Amino acid sequence: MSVETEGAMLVRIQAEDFSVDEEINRVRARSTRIGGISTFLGIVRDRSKGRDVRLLTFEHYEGMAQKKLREIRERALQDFDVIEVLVLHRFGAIDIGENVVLIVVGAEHRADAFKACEWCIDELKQITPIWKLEETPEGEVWVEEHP
Amino acid sequence: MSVETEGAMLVRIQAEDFSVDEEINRVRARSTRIGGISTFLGIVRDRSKGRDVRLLTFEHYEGMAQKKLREIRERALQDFDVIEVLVLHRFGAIDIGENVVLIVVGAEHRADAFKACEWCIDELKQITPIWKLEETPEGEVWVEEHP
Amino acid sequence: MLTIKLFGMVKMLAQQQKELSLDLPSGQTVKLLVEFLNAEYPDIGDLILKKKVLVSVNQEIAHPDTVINGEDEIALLPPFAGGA
Amino acid sequence: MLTIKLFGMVKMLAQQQKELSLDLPSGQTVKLLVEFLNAEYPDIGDLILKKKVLVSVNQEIAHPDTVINGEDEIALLPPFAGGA
Repeated sequence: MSVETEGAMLVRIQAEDFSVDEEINRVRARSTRIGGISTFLGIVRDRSKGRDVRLLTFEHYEGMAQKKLREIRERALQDFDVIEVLVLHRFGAIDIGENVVLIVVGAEHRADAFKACEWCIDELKQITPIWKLEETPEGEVWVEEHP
Repeated sequence: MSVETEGAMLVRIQAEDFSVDEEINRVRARSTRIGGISTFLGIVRDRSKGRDVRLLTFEHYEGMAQKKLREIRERALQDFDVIEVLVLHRFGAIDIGENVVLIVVGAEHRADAFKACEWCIDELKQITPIWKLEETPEGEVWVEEHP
Repeated sequence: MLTIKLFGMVKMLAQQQKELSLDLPSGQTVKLLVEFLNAEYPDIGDLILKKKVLVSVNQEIAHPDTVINGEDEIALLPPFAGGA
Repeated sequence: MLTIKLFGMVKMLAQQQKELSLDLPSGQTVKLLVEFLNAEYPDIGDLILKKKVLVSVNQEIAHPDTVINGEDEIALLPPFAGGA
Protein backbone atom coordinates (compact mmCIF):
# COMPACT_ATOMS: atom_id res chain seq x y z
CA MET A 1 0.00 0.00 0.00
CA SER A 2 1.36 3.47 -0.79
CA VAL A 3 2.23 5.84 2.04
CA GLU A 4 -0.68 8.07 1.05
CA THR A 5 -3.25 5.27 1.08
CA GLU A 6 -1.87 3.91 4.35
CA GLY A 7 -2.03 7.41 5.88
CA ALA A 8 -5.65 7.71 4.77
CA MET A 9 -6.47 4.43 6.53
CA LEU A 10 -5.18 5.91 9.79
CA VAL A 11 -7.81 8.70 9.82
CA ARG A 12 -11.30 7.71 8.74
CA ILE A 13 -14.96 8.60 9.03
CA GLN A 14 -17.13 5.75 7.88
CA ALA A 15 -20.61 4.27 8.24
CA GLU A 16 -19.38 0.67 8.57
CA ASP A 17 -18.41 -0.95 11.84
CA PHE A 18 -14.73 -1.76 12.39
CA SER A 19 -12.60 -4.45 14.02
CA VAL A 20 -10.38 -3.23 16.85
CA ASP A 21 -7.90 -6.04 16.08
CA GLU A 22 -7.56 -4.91 12.47
CA GLU A 23 -7.05 -1.28 13.45
CA ILE A 24 -4.52 -2.21 16.15
CA ASN A 25 -2.67 -4.30 13.56
CA ARG A 26 -2.42 -1.28 11.24
CA VAL A 27 -0.68 0.63 14.05
CA ARG A 28 1.44 -2.32 15.18
CA ALA A 29 2.71 -2.86 11.62
CA ARG A 30 4.26 0.61 11.54
CA SER A 31 7.26 -0.17 13.78
CA THR A 32 8.85 -3.00 15.76
CA ARG A 33 9.80 -0.37 18.35
CA ILE A 34 6.19 -0.22 19.57
CA GLY A 35 5.89 -1.79 23.03
CA GLY A 36 2.56 -0.42 24.22
CA ILE A 37 -0.72 0.32 22.47
CA SER A 38 -3.37 2.38 24.22
CA THR A 39 -6.84 2.21 22.73
CA PHE A 40 -10.03 4.11 23.42
CA LEU A 41 -13.30 2.70 22.12
CA GLY A 42 -16.45 4.77 22.55
CA ILE A 43 -19.73 2.88 22.39
CA VAL A 44 -23.39 3.91 22.57
CA ARG A 45 -24.75 3.99 26.13
CA ASP A 46 -28.43 3.43 26.92
CA ARG A 47 -28.56 6.56 29.08
CA SER A 48 -27.54 10.14 28.39
CA LYS A 49 -27.97 12.90 30.97
CA GLY A 50 -30.83 11.07 32.62
CA ARG A 51 -32.62 10.27 29.34
CA ASP A 52 -33.15 6.75 28.01
CA VAL A 53 -31.59 6.36 24.59
CA ARG A 54 -32.76 3.88 21.96
CA LEU A 55 -30.59 4.84 19.01
CA LEU A 56 -27.99 7.45 18.09
CA THR A 57 -27.47 8.96 14.68
CA PHE A 58 -24.20 10.74 13.96
CA GLU A 59 -23.89 13.40 11.27
CA HIS A 60 -20.60 14.96 10.18
CA TYR A 61 -19.37 17.79 8.01
CA GLU A 62 -17.75 15.84 5.16
CA GLY A 63 -14.30 17.27 4.46
CA MET A 64 -13.91 19.42 7.57
CA ALA A 65 -14.42 16.45 9.91
CA GLN A 66 -11.66 14.47 8.16
CA LYS A 67 -9.43 17.55 8.16
CA LYS A 68 -9.82 17.98 11.93
CA LEU A 69 -9.12 14.28 12.60
CA ARG A 70 -5.96 14.53 10.47
CA GLU A 71 -4.91 17.57 12.52
CA ILE A 72 -5.46 15.61 15.74
CA ARG A 73 -3.30 12.72 14.51
CA GLU A 74 -0.54 15.08 13.36
CA ARG A 75 -0.50 17.09 16.58
CA ALA A 76 -0.44 13.92 18.69
CA LEU A 77 2.54 12.62 16.69
CA GLN A 78 4.28 15.95 17.17
CA ASP A 79 3.46 16.71 20.79
CA PHE A 80 3.78 13.26 22.38
CA ASP A 81 6.52 10.64 22.32
CA VAL A 82 4.45 8.17 20.29
CA ILE A 83 5.05 6.22 17.09
CA GLU A 84 1.65 5.95 15.41
CA VAL A 85 -1.89 7.24 15.93
CA LEU A 86 -5.14 6.04 14.36
CA VAL A 87 -8.43 7.96 14.63
CA LEU A 88 -11.71 6.54 13.38
CA HIS A 89 -15.31 7.76 13.79
CA ARG A 90 -18.53 6.27 12.48
CA PHE A 91 -21.57 8.12 11.14
CA GLY A 92 -25.19 7.17 10.60
CA ALA A 93 -27.50 5.24 12.93
CA ILE A 94 -25.75 3.26 15.70
CA ASP A 95 -27.47 0.98 18.21
CA ILE A 96 -26.91 0.71 21.97
CA GLY A 97 -23.65 -1.07 22.77
CA GLU A 98 -22.19 -0.59 19.29
CA ASN A 99 -18.92 1.08 18.29
CA VAL A 100 -18.81 4.83 17.62
CA VAL A 101 -15.22 6.00 17.85
CA LEU A 102 -11.78 4.42 18.10
CA ILE A 103 -8.39 5.90 18.96
CA VAL A 104 -5.31 3.68 18.78
CA VAL A 105 -1.89 4.99 19.87
CA GLY A 106 1.33 2.98 19.65
CA ALA A 107 4.42 4.08 21.58
CA GLU A 108 7.65 2.67 22.90
CA HIS A 109 6.44 3.24 26.47
CA ARG A 110 2.98 2.94 27.89
CA ALA A 111 2.71 6.25 29.76
CA ASP A 112 3.17 8.18 26.50
CA ALA A 113 0.60 5.99 24.74
CA PHE A 114 -1.99 6.60 27.47
CA LYS A 115 -1.42 10.36 27.55
CA ALA A 116 -1.66 10.79 23.79
CA CYS A 117 -4.72 8.53 23.51
CA GLU A 118 -6.66 10.46 26.14
CA TRP A 119 -5.62 13.76 24.57
CA CYS A 120 -6.85 12.61 21.14
CA ILE A 121 -10.34 11.69 22.31
CA ASP A 122 -10.66 14.89 24.38
CA GLU A 123 -9.54 16.95 21.40
CA LEU A 124 -11.79 15.05 19.00
CA LYS A 125 -14.81 16.03 21.09
CA GLN A 126 -13.70 19.66 21.12
CA ILE A 127 -12.84 20.38 17.51
CA THR A 128 -14.45 17.81 15.20
CA PRO A 129 -17.69 18.82 13.42
CA ILE A 130 -19.75 15.77 14.30
CA TRP A 131 -23.30 15.91 15.70
CA LYS A 132 -25.43 13.41 17.53
CA LEU A 133 -29.19 12.87 17.33
CA GLU A 134 -30.59 10.91 20.25
CA GLU A 135 -33.79 8.94 19.85
CA THR A 136 -35.47 8.87 23.25
CA PRO A 137 -38.98 7.85 24.37
CA GLU A 138 -39.82 11.59 24.31
CA GLY A 139 -38.66 12.09 20.72
CA GLU A 140 -35.51 13.08 18.88
CA VAL A 141 -32.96 15.44 20.44
CA TRP A 142 -29.84 16.97 18.89
CA VAL A 143 -27.31 16.68 21.68
CA GLU A 144 -25.52 19.85 22.69
CA GLU A 145 -22.48 18.92 24.63
CA HIS A 146 -18.99 19.92 25.17
CA PRO A 147 -16.88 17.37 27.07
CA MET B 1 -22.13 -19.13 31.26
CA SER B 2 -22.18 -19.18 35.07
CA VAL B 3 -21.03 -16.12 36.99
CA GLU B 4 -18.01 -18.08 38.20
CA THR B 5 -16.91 -19.18 34.73
CA GLU B 6 -17.50 -15.71 33.31
CA GLY B 7 -15.45 -14.22 36.18
CA ALA B 8 -12.61 -16.65 35.41
CA MET B 9 -12.61 -15.50 31.76
CA LEU B 10 -11.98 -11.93 32.94
CA VAL B 11 -8.63 -12.82 34.58
CA ARG B 12 -6.43 -15.24 32.67
CA ILE B 13 -2.85 -16.36 32.18
CA GLN B 14 -2.52 -18.39 29.01
CA ALA B 15 -0.01 -19.48 26.38
CA GLU B 16 -2.37 -18.84 23.44
CA ASP B 17 -2.70 -15.52 21.67
CA PHE B 18 -5.98 -13.62 22.09
CA SER B 19 -8.28 -11.39 20.05
CA VAL B 20 -8.71 -7.87 21.40
CA ASP B 21 -12.19 -7.71 19.82
CA GLU B 22 -13.29 -10.85 21.67
CA GLU B 23 -11.96 -9.59 24.99
CA ILE B 24 -13.54 -6.16 24.50
CA ASN B 25 -16.83 -7.91 23.72
CA ARG B 26 -16.66 -9.79 27.03
CA VAL B 27 -16.41 -6.46 28.84
CA ARG B 28 -18.98 -4.70 26.65
CA ALA B 29 -21.52 -7.50 27.27
CA ARG B 30 -21.52 -6.80 31.02
CA SER B 31 -23.61 -3.62 30.90
CA THR B 32 -25.38 -1.30 28.47
CA ARG B 33 -24.27 1.55 30.73
CA ILE B 34 -20.70 1.27 29.38
CA GLY B 35 -19.86 4.25 27.17
CA GLY B 36 -16.07 4.10 27.05
CA ILE B 37 -13.59 1.23 26.93
CA SER B 38 -9.91 1.89 27.58
CA THR B 39 -7.54 -0.85 26.50
CA PHE B 40 -3.84 -1.38 26.99
CA LEU B 41 -2.06 -3.93 24.82
CA GLY B 42 1.59 -4.69 25.56
CA ILE B 43 3.58 -6.19 22.71
CA VAL B 44 7.16 -7.42 22.35
CA ARG B 45 9.58 -4.68 21.26
CA ASP B 46 12.75 -5.41 19.32
CA ARG B 47 14.83 -3.35 21.76
CA SER B 48 15.13 -3.45 25.53
CA LYS B 49 17.48 -1.12 27.42
CA GLY B 50 19.75 -0.81 24.42
CA ARG B 51 19.84 -4.53 23.70
CA ASP B 52 18.45 -6.12 20.54
CA VAL B 53 15.80 -8.67 21.36
CA ARG B 54 14.90 -11.65 19.19
CA LEU B 55 12.43 -13.48 21.40
CA LEU B 56 10.92 -13.18 24.86
CA THR B 57 9.90 -16.06 27.09
CA PHE B 58 7.57 -15.35 30.00
CA GLU B 59 7.42 -17.59 33.06
CA HIS B 60 4.86 -17.21 35.84
CA TYR B 61 4.18 -18.61 39.28
CA GLU B 62 1.05 -20.66 38.61
CA GLY B 63 -1.56 -19.91 41.26
CA MET B 64 0.02 -16.80 42.76
CA ALA B 65 0.08 -14.97 39.41
CA GLN B 66 -3.64 -15.60 38.87
CA LYS B 67 -4.34 -14.59 42.48
CA LYS B 68 -2.54 -11.25 42.01
CA LEU B 69 -4.36 -10.53 38.73
CA ARG B 70 -7.69 -11.24 40.45
CA GLU B 71 -6.69 -8.81 43.22
CA ILE B 72 -5.88 -6.16 40.61
CA ARG B 73 -9.27 -6.57 38.95
CA GLU B 74 -11.10 -6.44 42.29
CA ARG B 75 -9.24 -3.38 43.54
CA ALA B 76 -9.80 -1.55 40.23
CA LEU B 77 -13.54 -2.28 40.45
CA GLN B 78 -13.56 -1.02 44.03
CA ASP B 79 -11.31 2.04 43.76
CA PHE B 80 -12.38 3.47 40.39
CA ASP B 81 -15.77 4.38 38.94
CA VAL B 82 -15.68 1.59 36.36
CA ILE B 83 -18.06 -1.19 35.38
CA GLU B 84 -15.86 -4.08 34.27
CA VAL B 85 -12.15 -4.95 34.13
CA LEU B 86 -10.39 -7.71 32.20
CA VAL B 87 -6.74 -8.67 32.78
CA LEU B 88 -4.93 -11.17 30.58
CA HIS B 89 -1.24 -12.15 30.37
CA ARG B 90 0.46 -14.69 28.14
CA PHE B 91 3.32 -17.02 29.06
CA GLY B 92 5.83 -18.99 27.01
CA ALA B 93 7.85 -17.82 24.00
CA ILE B 94 6.54 -14.69 22.25
CA ASP B 95 7.99 -13.15 19.07
CA ILE B 96 8.69 -9.48 18.30
CA GLY B 97 5.48 -7.55 17.65
CA GLU B 98 3.24 -10.15 19.26
CA ASN B 99 0.77 -9.72 22.11
CA VAL B 100 1.92 -10.13 25.73
CA VAL B 101 -0.61 -8.47 28.01
CA LEU B 102 -4.07 -6.95 27.70
CA ILE B 103 -6.07 -4.77 30.07
CA VAL B 104 -9.64 -3.81 29.13
CA VAL B 105 -11.67 -1.42 31.31
CA GLY B 106 -15.27 -0.43 30.63
CA ALA B 107 -16.81 2.60 32.34
CA GLU B 108 -19.65 5.02 31.90
CA HIS B 109 -17.17 7.84 31.32
CA ARG B 110 -13.84 7.78 29.57
CA ALA B 111 -11.67 9.54 32.17
CA ASP B 112 -12.44 6.79 34.72
CA ALA B 113 -11.71 4.07 32.16
CA PHE B 114 -8.30 5.58 31.30
CA LYS B 115 -7.30 6.06 34.93
CA ALA B 116 -8.22 2.51 35.96
CA CYS B 117 -6.60 0.96 32.88
CA GLU B 118 -3.29 2.70 33.48
CA TRP B 119 -3.42 1.81 37.18
CA CYS B 120 -4.00 -1.87 36.34
CA ILE B 121 -0.99 -2.21 34.06
CA ASP B 122 1.25 -0.29 36.49
CA GLU B 123 0.08 -2.51 39.36
CA LEU B 124 0.43 -5.68 37.29
CA LYS B 125 4.10 -4.90 36.73
CA GLN B 126 4.59 -4.28 40.45
CA ILE B 127 2.91 -7.23 42.10
CA THR B 128 2.47 -10.10 39.63
CA PRO B 129 5.02 -12.94 39.78
CA ILE B 130 5.88 -13.08 36.09
CA TRP B 131 9.44 -13.17 34.73
CA LYS B 132 10.90 -12.44 31.33
CA LEU B 133 13.81 -14.12 29.58
CA GLU B 134 15.25 -12.07 26.72
CA GLU B 135 17.05 -13.78 23.89
CA THR B 136 19.62 -11.32 22.56
CA PRO B 137 22.59 -11.71 20.22
CA GLU B 138 24.76 -11.93 23.37
CA GLY B 139 22.73 -14.76 24.90
CA GLU B 140 19.82 -15.18 27.28
CA VAL B 141 19.11 -12.64 30.03
CA TRP B 142 16.53 -12.77 32.81
CA VAL B 143 15.22 -9.22 32.88
CA GLU B 144 15.26 -7.43 36.21
CA GLU B 145 12.99 -4.50 36.02
CA HIS B 146 10.59 -2.55 38.02
CA PRO B 147 8.45 -0.15 35.98
CA MET C 1 -24.84 33.66 -4.52
CA LEU C 2 -23.31 32.03 -1.42
CA THR C 3 -24.22 28.51 -0.34
CA ILE C 4 -24.21 27.81 3.38
CA LYS C 5 -24.10 24.24 4.69
CA LEU C 6 -26.32 23.38 7.64
CA PHE C 7 -25.99 20.59 10.19
CA GLY C 8 -27.77 19.07 13.18
CA MET C 9 -30.10 21.38 15.06
CA VAL C 10 -29.40 24.29 12.71
CA LYS C 11 -30.65 22.20 9.79
CA MET C 12 -33.70 21.34 11.89
CA LEU C 13 -34.36 25.05 12.52
CA ALA C 14 -34.25 25.60 8.74
CA GLN C 15 -36.94 22.99 8.02
CA GLN C 16 -34.37 20.26 7.29
CA GLN C 17 -32.75 22.19 4.44
CA LYS C 18 -29.15 20.97 3.99
CA GLU C 19 -28.07 24.29 2.48
CA LEU C 20 -29.20 27.88 2.36
CA SER C 21 -28.47 30.31 -0.45
CA LEU C 22 -27.74 33.93 0.44
CA ASP C 23 -27.27 36.78 -1.96
CA LEU C 24 -24.24 38.34 -0.24
CA PRO C 25 -21.80 40.48 -2.26
CA SER C 26 -18.25 39.09 -2.39
CA GLY C 27 -15.69 40.66 -0.02
CA GLN C 28 -18.09 41.10 2.89
CA THR C 29 -17.47 39.93 6.44
CA VAL C 30 -18.97 37.12 8.49
CA LYS C 31 -20.62 39.84 10.58
CA LEU C 32 -22.67 40.93 7.59
CA LEU C 33 -23.46 37.33 6.67
CA VAL C 34 -24.89 36.81 10.14
CA GLU C 35 -27.02 39.96 9.79
CA PHE C 36 -28.40 38.71 6.47
CA LEU C 37 -29.11 35.30 8.03
CA ASN C 38 -30.73 36.87 11.06
CA ALA C 39 -33.23 38.72 8.89
CA GLU C 40 -34.53 35.47 7.39
CA TYR C 41 -33.79 32.96 10.18
CA PRO C 42 -33.87 34.84 13.48
CA ASP C 43 -33.64 31.58 15.53
CA ILE C 44 -30.37 30.68 13.81
CA GLY C 45 -29.03 34.23 13.93
CA ASP C 46 -29.71 34.30 17.64
CA LEU C 47 -27.72 31.10 18.24
CA ILE C 48 -24.78 32.54 16.29
CA LEU C 49 -24.88 35.78 18.27
CA LYS C 50 -24.91 33.72 21.50
CA LYS C 51 -21.89 31.77 20.14
CA LYS C 52 -23.74 28.49 20.46
CA VAL C 53 -23.46 28.11 16.70
CA LEU C 54 -20.15 28.85 14.95
CA VAL C 55 -19.58 29.97 11.38
CA SER C 56 -16.86 28.22 9.41
CA VAL C 57 -15.19 29.53 6.25
CA ASN C 58 -13.27 27.00 4.17
CA GLN C 59 -13.48 24.44 6.98
CA GLU C 60 -11.96 26.65 9.65
CA ILE C 61 -13.80 28.48 12.43
CA ALA C 62 -14.34 32.10 11.37
CA HIS C 63 -14.64 35.35 13.32
CA PRO C 64 -16.99 38.30 12.73
CA ASP C 65 -14.35 40.15 10.71
CA THR C 66 -13.36 37.16 8.53
CA VAL C 67 -13.83 38.22 4.87
CA ILE C 68 -15.92 35.98 2.63
CA ASN C 69 -15.25 35.55 -1.07
CA GLY C 70 -17.51 34.06 -3.72
CA GLU C 71 -15.81 30.68 -3.85
CA ASP C 72 -15.60 30.16 -0.09
CA GLU C 73 -17.18 27.16 1.60
CA ILE C 74 -19.41 28.42 4.41
CA ALA C 75 -21.07 26.31 7.12
CA LEU C 76 -22.99 26.81 10.35
CA LEU C 77 -21.76 24.53 13.12
CA PRO C 78 -23.89 23.75 16.16
CA PRO C 79 -22.11 22.44 19.30
CA PHE C 80 -20.02 19.38 18.44
CA ALA C 81 -21.06 16.08 19.96
CA GLY C 82 -18.80 13.43 18.44
CA GLY C 83 -16.94 10.79 20.39
CA ALA C 84 -19.80 8.64 21.81
CA MET D 1 10.82 -31.54 54.40
CA LEU D 2 9.94 -28.17 52.84
CA THR D 3 9.68 -27.70 49.09
CA ILE D 4 10.68 -24.32 47.71
CA LYS D 5 9.63 -23.23 44.21
CA LEU D 6 12.19 -21.41 42.10
CA PHE D 7 11.68 -19.07 39.15
CA GLY D 8 13.63 -17.08 36.56
CA MET D 9 17.16 -16.16 37.51
CA VAL D 10 16.92 -17.92 40.89
CA LYS D 11 16.13 -21.17 39.09
CA MET D 12 19.13 -20.48 36.84
CA LEU D 13 21.37 -20.01 39.89
CA ALA D 14 20.20 -23.41 41.18
CA GLN D 15 21.21 -25.22 37.96
CA GLN D 16 17.68 -25.03 36.49
CA GLN D 17 16.09 -26.91 39.39
CA LYS D 18 12.39 -26.00 39.62
CA GLU D 19 12.26 -26.80 43.31
CA LEU D 20 14.60 -27.19 46.25
CA SER D 21 13.97 -29.37 49.28
CA LEU D 22 15.07 -28.12 52.68
CA ASP D 23 14.97 -29.99 55.93
CA LEU D 24 13.60 -27.16 58.08
CA PRO D 25 11.65 -27.99 61.27
CA SER D 26 8.03 -26.76 61.26
CA GLY D 27 7.30 -23.52 63.12
CA GLN D 28 10.52 -21.76 62.14
CA THR D 29 10.75 -18.31 60.59
CA VAL D 30 11.62 -17.13 57.09
CA LYS D 31 14.81 -15.71 58.61
CA LEU D 32 15.97 -19.23 59.50
CA LEU D 33 14.91 -20.55 56.09
CA VAL D 34 17.13 -17.94 54.46
CA GLU D 35 20.06 -18.94 56.67
CA PHE D 36 19.61 -22.60 55.69
CA LEU D 37 19.41 -21.60 52.00
CA ASN D 38 22.44 -19.36 52.29
CA ALA D 39 24.57 -22.27 53.54
CA GLU D 40 23.85 -24.30 50.42
CA TYR D 41 23.19 -21.57 47.80
CA PRO D 42 25.14 -18.47 48.87
CA ASP D 43 24.36 -16.64 45.57
CA ILE D 44 20.65 -17.00 46.22
CA GLY D 45 20.95 -16.22 49.92
CA ASP D 46 22.82 -13.06 49.04
CA LEU D 47 20.07 -11.87 46.65
CA ILE D 48 17.47 -12.43 49.37
CA LEU D 49 19.50 -10.51 51.94
CA LYS D 50 19.82 -7.64 49.43
CA LYS D 51 16.02 -7.80 48.94
CA LYS D 52 16.41 -8.39 45.22
CA VAL D 53 14.72 -11.75 45.69
CA LEU D 54 11.59 -12.03 47.86
CA VAL D 55 10.32 -15.04 49.76
CA SER D 56 6.63 -15.87 49.49
CA VAL D 57 4.66 -18.05 51.87
CA ASN D 58 1.31 -19.33 50.61
CA GLN D 59 1.44 -16.96 47.64
CA GLU D 60 1.93 -13.81 49.70
CA ILE D 61 5.17 -11.89 50.20
CA ALA D 62 6.69 -12.92 53.54
CA HIS D 63 8.88 -11.07 56.06
CA PRO D 64 11.86 -12.39 58.08
CA ASP D 65 9.62 -13.14 61.05
CA THR D 66 6.86 -14.91 59.09
CA VAL D 67 6.44 -18.40 60.60
CA ILE D 68 6.57 -21.39 58.24
CA ASN D 69 4.57 -24.54 58.81
CA GLY D 70 5.00 -27.94 57.17
CA GLU D 71 2.15 -27.54 54.67
CA ASP D 72 3.07 -24.03 53.55
CA GLU D 73 3.82 -23.23 49.91
CA ILE D 74 7.18 -21.46 49.74
CA ALA D 75 8.69 -19.72 46.70
CA LEU D 76 11.63 -17.46 45.89
CA LEU D 77 10.64 -14.56 43.67
CA PRO D 78 13.19 -12.61 41.63
CA PRO D 79 12.24 -9.09 40.44
CA PHE D 80 8.96 -9.20 38.52
CA ALA D 81 9.06 -8.35 34.83
CA GLY D 82 5.57 -8.99 33.48
CA GLY D 83 3.61 -6.59 31.32
CA ALA D 84 5.68 -6.50 28.09
